[in-house]
Amino acid sequence: MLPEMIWLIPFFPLLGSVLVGLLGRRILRNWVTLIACLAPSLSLLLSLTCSWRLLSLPPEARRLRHSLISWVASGDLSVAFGFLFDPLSAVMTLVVSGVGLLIHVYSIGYMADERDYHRFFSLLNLFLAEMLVLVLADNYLLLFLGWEGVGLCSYLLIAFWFERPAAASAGTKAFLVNRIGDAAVVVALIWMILLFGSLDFQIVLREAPRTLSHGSFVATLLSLLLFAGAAGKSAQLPLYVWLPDAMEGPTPVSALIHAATMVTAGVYLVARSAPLFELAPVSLEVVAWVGGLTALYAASIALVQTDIKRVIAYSTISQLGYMFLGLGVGAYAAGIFHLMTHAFFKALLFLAAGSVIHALAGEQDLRRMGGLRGPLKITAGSFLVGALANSGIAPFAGFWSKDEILHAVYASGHHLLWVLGALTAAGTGFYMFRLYFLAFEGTSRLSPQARDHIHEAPWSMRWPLVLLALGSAAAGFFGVPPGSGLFQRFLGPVFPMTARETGSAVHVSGTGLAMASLVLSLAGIALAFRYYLRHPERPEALAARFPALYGLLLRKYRVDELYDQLVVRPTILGARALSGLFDSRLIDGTVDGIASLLVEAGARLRRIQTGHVPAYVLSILAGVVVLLGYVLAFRL
Amino acid sequence: MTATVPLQAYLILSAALFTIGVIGVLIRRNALIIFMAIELMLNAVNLSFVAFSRFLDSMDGQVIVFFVMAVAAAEVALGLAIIIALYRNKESVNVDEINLLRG
Amino acid sequence: MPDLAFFVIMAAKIIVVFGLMLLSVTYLTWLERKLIGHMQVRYGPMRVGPHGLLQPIADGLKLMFKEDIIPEAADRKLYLMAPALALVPAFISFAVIPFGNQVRLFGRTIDLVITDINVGLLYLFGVTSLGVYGIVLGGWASNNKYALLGGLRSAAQMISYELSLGLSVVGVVMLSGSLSLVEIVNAQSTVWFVVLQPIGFLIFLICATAETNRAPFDLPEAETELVAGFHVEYSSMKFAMYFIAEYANMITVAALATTLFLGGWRGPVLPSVVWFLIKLFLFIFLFIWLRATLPRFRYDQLMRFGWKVLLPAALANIVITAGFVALR
Amino acid sequence: MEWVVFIPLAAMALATAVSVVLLRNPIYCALSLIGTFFALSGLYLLLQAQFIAMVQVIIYAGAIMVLFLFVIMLLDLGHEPSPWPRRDRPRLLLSVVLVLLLLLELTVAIRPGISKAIRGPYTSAVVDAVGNTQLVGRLLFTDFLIPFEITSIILLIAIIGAMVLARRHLG
Repeated sequence: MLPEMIWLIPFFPLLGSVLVGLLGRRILRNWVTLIACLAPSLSLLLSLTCSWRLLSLPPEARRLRHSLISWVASGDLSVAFGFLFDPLSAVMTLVVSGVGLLIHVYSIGYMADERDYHRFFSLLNLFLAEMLVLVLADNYLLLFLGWEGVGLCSYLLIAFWFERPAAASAGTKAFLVNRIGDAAVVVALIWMILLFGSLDFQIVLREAPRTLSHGSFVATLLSLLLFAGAAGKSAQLPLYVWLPDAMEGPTPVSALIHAATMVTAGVYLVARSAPLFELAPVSLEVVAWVGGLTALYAASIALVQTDIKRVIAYSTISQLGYMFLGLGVGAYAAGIFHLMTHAFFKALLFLAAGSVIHALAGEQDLRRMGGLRGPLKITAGSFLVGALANSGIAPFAGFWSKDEILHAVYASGHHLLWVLGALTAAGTGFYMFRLYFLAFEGTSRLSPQARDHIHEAPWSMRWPLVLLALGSAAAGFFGVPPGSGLFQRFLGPVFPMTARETGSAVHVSGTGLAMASLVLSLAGIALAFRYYLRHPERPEALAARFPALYGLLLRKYRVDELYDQLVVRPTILGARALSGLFDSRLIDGTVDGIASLLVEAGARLRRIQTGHVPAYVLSILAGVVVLLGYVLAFRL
Repeated sequence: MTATVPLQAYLILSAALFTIGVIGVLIRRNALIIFMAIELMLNAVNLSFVAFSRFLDSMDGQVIVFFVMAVAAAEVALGLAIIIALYRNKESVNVDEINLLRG
Repeated sequence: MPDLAFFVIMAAKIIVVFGLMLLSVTYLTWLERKLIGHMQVRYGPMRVGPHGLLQPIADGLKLMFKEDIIPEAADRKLYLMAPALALVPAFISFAVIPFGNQVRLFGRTIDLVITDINVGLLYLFGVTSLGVYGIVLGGWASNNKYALLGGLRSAAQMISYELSLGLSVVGVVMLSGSLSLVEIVNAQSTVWFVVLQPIGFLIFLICATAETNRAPFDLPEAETELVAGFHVEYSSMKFAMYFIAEYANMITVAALATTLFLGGWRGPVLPSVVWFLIKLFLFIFLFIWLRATLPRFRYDQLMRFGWKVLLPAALANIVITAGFVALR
Repeated sequence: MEWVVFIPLAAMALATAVSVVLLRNPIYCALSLIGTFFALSGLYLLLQAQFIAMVQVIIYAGAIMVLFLFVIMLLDLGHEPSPWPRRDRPRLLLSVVLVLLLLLELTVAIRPGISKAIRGPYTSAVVDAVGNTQLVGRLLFTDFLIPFEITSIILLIAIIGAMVLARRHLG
């Protein structure tokens, strides 16, 4: 009975989206709220039930599958609307629907004054539906449907305030940059059809080791194509540029889509395709290095940003880098574990930041905050929990998952990558607490109107904060003891056992490594404490001393400008050239020529058109007589 | 019961009726009568259809005649409406006087 | 090859039915006058014969000897043809209605129907739809504006109500699976279609009243506005022919209603023909009753009722019936 | 035996058809056309197409021609048309020539090649057993379902179109 109901998990939000979207203008706002929040509640309830059923099965048999209807049937290829509920999907589904529900509730308060309230909730529900399709699909095509769906929703929600040019262009940017990765995924899917004749996870992942030899070129290219898509969706180097701009969207959107769920879709895709990546050591190496470099790179930009949401956005990119780092060294369960804990604390950080912005009537600049702990106690407290979790301070959630990744990196022999990760950890501690101190501690630098406006958030925004704070504090214990915790045992059967993973834990002591990264994080925090609470004048002095470096970081390594010069401008110039010469001269000229020819011919031929019906009849008859005569004389 | 009247008899009758209809369309100038002559032509064709249907042991001809009748009904409804509209404007249904569509 | 006896029997049936119909038409006028008289608390014809029983014969004689007037400006040929055009369909339509069960006479089985053709119902609709020509041409040929208006009204009315009439019996055809009236009667051996098709029956009854130009749908001959409608110029026997046609149509329609909805000649104990006549009389009584009771429709009401009430109702009836037939 | 029925009907059809073309009064033309339709209906009966025969009467005689009469009476078109103007005589001549050619071609086209044609499954025995109406109906709702539905749409469009066209434009 239960497997047949899996499709309902994404269906409820879809229904909610359609109802809210179509009826939103006609029904009361309370009804919109009720429908929009009921949908994720039902999904969460249903996914909890399914997970419960999963736990009652023996570990090897933990798969619920159900094909709803056939979708594509073309020749030998057949793709169904098929859903798969295994431990990996379970984790993803629970995170998506759980965090999703909290953020829906949060949005009630946050979007209360919004004119297009129903549009927002309709899109949010639609996003949830697409995301759930993505994680519940049992084949690559359906996954890709969800993949594109969340991309669309992301675009629509970033550009939610489309009257603002910045929001509109940020949405477009996200859409276009994602397109690059998506194109790679499409190529990968077509190749899969050619190679395996199917897109079903089970078939593809079972056939891949048989068809492709270990380390073969095809396996490497195929997995790299998939990773290109993942890098686009999950904002990794070099396709990360859209995510900071995506902060133009409403803050709940940033929390849900651009921190907790959608951006982790790439991680999910790689984890889901783990058997394929296992065939390609080179690809895994690429994944690990891209992840590691992104982690450090984004963390370094986050050090100097002044927009509260942007700091968190770069932090997200950095943490996603950790996840890929974990996946790249074969620690899939650790990567997913970090995905889950990150969903909690990053959603929490965004929501808390949103609460600040809400309280200050839209103020986002850290330089005009400070001392907010007094008026915003709950926000400050929950933000502190999130910051500690993000910085990887024991015993908060981030510590356990990040430590496990770093441990796996070291154990797999990538010592240089470990150094990158550890440096990132220090940087993370610094920028998180720089943020915390600048916003909540110290002296108030508020503008007068923000000072007048300041108030703690309504209950609908406070409760999600508190619940997420609890999650951020405690979620890590699912992974204790490291390597063999509840979480790892639950996820274990999904992933292929790798030689590195099994052999490594034996001869490296985890405790020493954990201590090392913990100390680095604490050092970062201490530095932040020193610079931003004790000696607030120091950072500026430092910036003045190294203007080049500071400028580079503040301008985000000038990558946007670089892309603009390298890609955008040549494209626009080329298009302009084509439109000017080729289109307007050649094509338009041809078309105009044909048109004027017709006009000329029409002017001459119109004299035949007498408007006299009997004459027409006579000519028709003449035609009939001639044609019939021809047929009779020559064809019979 | 074998048909003692051969198919050719029906076809010749059909051809004759059709030709009469064509003559009507050509020599009459009252739009209504032209219209009637067109109906006559349609009926002539129907007769061939039914005759073929009978002699080829197939039902398709009769089905098509049914469609022809349905479409003819639609055509008459529209045609008469047009003629009425025309009469309102021109006070005449003489096709020689109607040439609004002259190029 | 049909033998001689076939022709004899056929001729006998036609003569008997035709004769009976003429007779009933004659006495229907008497019946109507008497019934309406009594409904209006008066006696009706009483002078000619006991209870006026010979009145129809007197009327007939009078009509026969009246002066036959043809208006100067009338289209003579059509003026003469029109009453016949009205009369013929009224009589030939009875040919397919089964008026009794099979009987054995002179060692032969005889069907009490003039002819049972497999498209009987279509035949009936075809023939009744021709009745309108007599009226419309009569109205036009008289070259009289009242007559013309009556004729045009009649044409519009009959075309409008014919649609609903035809659609109302589709349910019956679906249930019986045949267009043959004999088959339709046979299909009602267990339950009459009036039970299964109450909406269809109601629509049929209303449309039948309208098709026969009887009150409250007698607009083509509305005395108060059109003097007498399409037959205002007619006199003598030609007038009588219109009159006969109207009553013959009434009988046909009543017989059709009996056949389609009340199980035709079916009934216990009494002979089948008697049952048929009883049911027939029931409907005729109903028609007369309606005339005595209901006021006339206005023209726009008539059209609106036909197109906006009856037609959708008939369509809905078809849909519902089709649903039941499909589910059965 | 069949000739006895065929010849009068064919003669009637031809005679009435000729009157449609030649009679001057539109009312008489319409009545002649009704006569043609009846003759054709009789021929359809002779061809064992009872359903079509009856539908012919109902649709053409019962509905279409009533509409024609209605319009003729409404527009009062009972008067004589003017004779052909002299300048149109060449057209008339051309018409006659073309029509004669057409008739010639049509008669040439009729050849005794029917025995070679593919025959369908509906022999008169089958038609008698199942019933003409049932067979037509079955085909309408199976092989010809889409044309059937399209026909109904055409009729709907015609109804709407006729109403729009014939409505008197007020103001």
